[in-house]
Amino acid sequence: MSSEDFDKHIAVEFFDSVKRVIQGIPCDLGNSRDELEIKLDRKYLLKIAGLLKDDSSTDMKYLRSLSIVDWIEDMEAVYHLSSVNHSNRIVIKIRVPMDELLLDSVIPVWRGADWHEREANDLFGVRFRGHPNMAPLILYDGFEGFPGRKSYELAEQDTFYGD
Amino acid sequence: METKAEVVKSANPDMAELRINMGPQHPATHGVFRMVLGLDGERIISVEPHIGYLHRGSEKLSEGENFQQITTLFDRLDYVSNFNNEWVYVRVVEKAMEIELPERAEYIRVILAELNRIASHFLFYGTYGLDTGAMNPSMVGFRERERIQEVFEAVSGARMMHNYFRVGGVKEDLPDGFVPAVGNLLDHLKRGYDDARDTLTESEIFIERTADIGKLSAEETLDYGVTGPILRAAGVDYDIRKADPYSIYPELDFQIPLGSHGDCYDRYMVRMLEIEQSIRIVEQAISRLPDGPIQSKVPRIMRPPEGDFYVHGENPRGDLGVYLVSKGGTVRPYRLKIRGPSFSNLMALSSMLENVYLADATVILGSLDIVLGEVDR
Amino acid sequence: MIGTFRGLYTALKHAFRSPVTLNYPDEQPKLSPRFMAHPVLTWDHGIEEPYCTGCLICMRICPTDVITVSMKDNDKFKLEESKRRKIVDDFELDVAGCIMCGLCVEYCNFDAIIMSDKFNESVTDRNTEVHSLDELLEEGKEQQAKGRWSPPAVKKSQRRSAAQVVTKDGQGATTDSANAPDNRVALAREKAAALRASRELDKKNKESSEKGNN
Amino acid sequence: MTLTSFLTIIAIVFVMFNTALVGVLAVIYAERKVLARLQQRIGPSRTGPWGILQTMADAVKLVLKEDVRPAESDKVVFYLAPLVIFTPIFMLWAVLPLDSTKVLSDIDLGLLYVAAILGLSVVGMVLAGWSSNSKYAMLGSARSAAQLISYELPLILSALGVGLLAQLYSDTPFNLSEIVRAQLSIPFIFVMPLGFVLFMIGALAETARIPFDIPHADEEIVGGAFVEYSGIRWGTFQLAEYTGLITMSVLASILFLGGWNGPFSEKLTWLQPLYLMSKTGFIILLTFWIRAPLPRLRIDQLMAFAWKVIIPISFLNLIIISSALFTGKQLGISDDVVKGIIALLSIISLLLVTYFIGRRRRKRLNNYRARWGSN
Repeated sequence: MSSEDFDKHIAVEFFDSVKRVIQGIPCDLGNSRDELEIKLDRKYLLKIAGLLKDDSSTDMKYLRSLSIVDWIEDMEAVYHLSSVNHSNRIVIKIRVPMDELLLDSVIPVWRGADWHEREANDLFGVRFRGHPNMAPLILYDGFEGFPGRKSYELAEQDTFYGD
Repeated sequence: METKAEVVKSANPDMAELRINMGPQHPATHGVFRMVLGLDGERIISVEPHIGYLHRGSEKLSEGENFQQITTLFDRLDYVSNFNNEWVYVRVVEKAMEIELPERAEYIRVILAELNRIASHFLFYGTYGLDTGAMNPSMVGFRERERIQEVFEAVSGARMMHNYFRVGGVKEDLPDGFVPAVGNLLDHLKRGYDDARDTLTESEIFIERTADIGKLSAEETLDYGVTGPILRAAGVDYDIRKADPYSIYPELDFQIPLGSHGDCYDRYMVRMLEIEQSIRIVEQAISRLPDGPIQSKVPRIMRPPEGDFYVHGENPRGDLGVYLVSKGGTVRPYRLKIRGPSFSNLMALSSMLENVYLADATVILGSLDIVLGEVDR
Repeated sequence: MIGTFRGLYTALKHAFRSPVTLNYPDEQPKLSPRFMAHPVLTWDHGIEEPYCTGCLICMRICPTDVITVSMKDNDKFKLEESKRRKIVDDFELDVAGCIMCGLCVEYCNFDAIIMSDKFNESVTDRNTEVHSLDELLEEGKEQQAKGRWSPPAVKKSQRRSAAQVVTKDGQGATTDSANAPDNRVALAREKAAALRASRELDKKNKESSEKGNN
Repeated sequence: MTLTSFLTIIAIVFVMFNTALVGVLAVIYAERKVLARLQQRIGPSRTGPWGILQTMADAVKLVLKEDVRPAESDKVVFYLAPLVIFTPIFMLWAVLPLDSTKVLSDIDLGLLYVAAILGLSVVGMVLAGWSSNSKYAMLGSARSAAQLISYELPLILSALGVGLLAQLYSDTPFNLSEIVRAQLSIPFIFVMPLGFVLFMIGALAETARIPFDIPHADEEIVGGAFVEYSGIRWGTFQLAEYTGLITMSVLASILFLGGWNGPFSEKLTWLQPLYLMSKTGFIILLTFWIRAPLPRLRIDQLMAFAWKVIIPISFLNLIIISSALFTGKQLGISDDVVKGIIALLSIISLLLVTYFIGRRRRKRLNNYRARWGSN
């Protein structure tokens, strides 16, 4: 992505500072609507998180939310970050293969990821390496199955409308 | 470093920690929230929050409903500020389908959302008074909230579950006589705010109970992802209406109250000052309410294009975000993630409750002003 | 101690104001014209038949699926008394499940269903909350008599387009009931038929039990 | 002790118990109505005209309710606890003079009797909490023990102050009737307002009313010592609590507001009980008024407030009175001047204390006012 595509949504200097901060990590930068999108392999997650948070120009101190999207053949973990001082926003998207749903826990970088990861584990079955206390958060103990996944049938909620 | 629990345990190994269950049936947990507190005498050593009692699977439900029906789901998330929830959902669909709103619809949304913020802060004021033991604030808070809900009922037909915002505008136009009604409602609110301020804000016992309690530094607050009045009480100037302005907020002039100590009293004060600011916003919006259509042309069966969209707004409790993933051409969203502010605000609770009195646990939990509908979704 | 005294003084000030609370059963609350309790069906007094033609739109749009409708041919249409080709045969609304969101009223094209203001309906056992067709029509007549609704001069579909403004893409509002895939309609008819069959069954064994014990 | 005098005593106690019951019903009803009024509400209005029979209805409901006892709770102590709380408070009634003639036992050491009996109800609270085998109840009983004990001191010390002052008028200063007669010229509240404030704080804490409400702080430990009680057994706790409130108010009006004195009270003796009742009513209304807007203190703040502020000041109060009396007697100053000096010193110290208590509030509010204008 060249930098002039960003002029209408994301400040160009912000885009340059992000490129400078993460130049070592193989990833592709995209532009989802008005946020800078970074797609990368899960091996570099912790590294890139640490870099983005500590660097003063990007200053991604606030992890807004961690969402898991179930694309049937694989899962996608979407980290929405934003900085409070410059009010810039970054989205990190990571594809996780269905057979090995494992990610590094980002708690060392953002304390606030604790419950997001536990909820993701409850609803989607994505495990996080290094998470201190992976007890079920939202579902009661002994609940089988992962309700968040597409494979989990919504009990007879079929409305008569649409496709 | 050793937590307090280990220190106490190592001091007297055979002593069993007094574990009491605060919740899910408890007058001070603001909903179905359970804390297993390990006590040493009156001091709390260990905290184990349990949530999930109000988990209705809204995100999964929304995958089974089409775009018109999901507004009713969002009313029930943060059931104390319904308009703000509907607003964030409706904005995400408008962003997906690139729909422009008529001017009047924007003004109606700002007026109703800010009135809802006042009502939500008055509810906080009432319950927080009860948490510290005073009975009068609950009546003052609920009396003002009732007056606002009367206006909501006149506009949308329901006091809380309005289902009034639509993608591209609002369901119906305002009833006639709405502007004078809001005018004298604002006078009532000003007098009610004075009553509220005189009862609690300056009372010595209240200050004694809340000052320097549950302190959280700015970095720690941000690290937990805590937003809204709690973050602003810690001195961080982050309000989405100013940081990432949406709708017609840039045209309105209002201030963002900030605290300095980041303790319970500052959180209380920030919310009270926000009531004042919201009254100012509604006054300006009412005076500039334009005429014109209230709904832009939207197909009755909405099929947003492919892609993923994230929109967030300043809910009275913090940064409410909705992440919509749509496969294009389908009537139902492929994935709808709801980022509730109370979910992250509650995470900071266990670190605040270390080595604190049992009575303070109620005060600190009250100062977070959580709503369990938004925590468990 | 000035703060405490100010608190006490405000409490005293409240004592000289008239109470804001309502002595509920004796003083009824003042409801706004748009108040939404559970929906009811409207009655066309001119031709003595319900407005509802059983077109199943409300059944489809209802988020909690509490409405069950079925359609039948309108014999008055054959006698040229009314323009409605189809009329509602059976309408069931489970008030316990209804979340009173008002979507059915908004999406109905024939002004056949309106939101009533009967909020104080409490029942002793669970399954009496299902209102059948005649109950809903009865409540609808009540609402009309109370003046909460009167047949509008302009039909609803024309009213909606007037309120809207054309945006960039200029898509027109198309009522989609026509091109819904036909299995939907078949499904609805089966469900209604099953419902009617089960009710006949109840009636039969109720009569047999009465014959049994008297 | 002839049989007849014994029977009359039984009859009098029976009458007093019934007046206590009716009094409690009236006070509970009055509290709900007054609190409603202070909050722009209507209050009970369903049972009887203006809801008068509401408390009677509650009592009947409580009697009909099932009396549940927790599993491993100590049966005897569990059933005994409410009585242990109620009897000492009711025993105080023996000594309270209704008017110049009618008092059950006109003993000379009335004040000492009051001081002694007051401490017993603490035992009942601890028994109730410990025996009901529930963590909340145990916490509640520990709290109430701590609070009641530490707030008895200011209560008794301020009562002692009254005893000292009554020396000027009679040789048996601890006799409650003598104390009332001593206030014929001027009620002691004007002589020592500090003493009255201390006594009221002690009384509020004794009867566990807001802002000293922690024995059964609803938000924190859900009902405190009697959380496991139900039915009429729980009713007896309420009875004990509200009788305590009435007793404390009567005591306060006797010690400080001049019992049955009032204009024409010597000539028309039937006026005397009315004066006493109106003064008690005024003090009860005062406690309702205090209850509405004030939050409650935390347990450690309460203890700090008692031991660091209230008890030293009650000693100060005693010092003022005794030193003024002693110098007055030495220099032969007339009684009224001595009383004037005491009043003056007492008011000064009262103002000093209130200023000293409000300093944290000023610090916090000033930095808010500085940043956000007058708020």
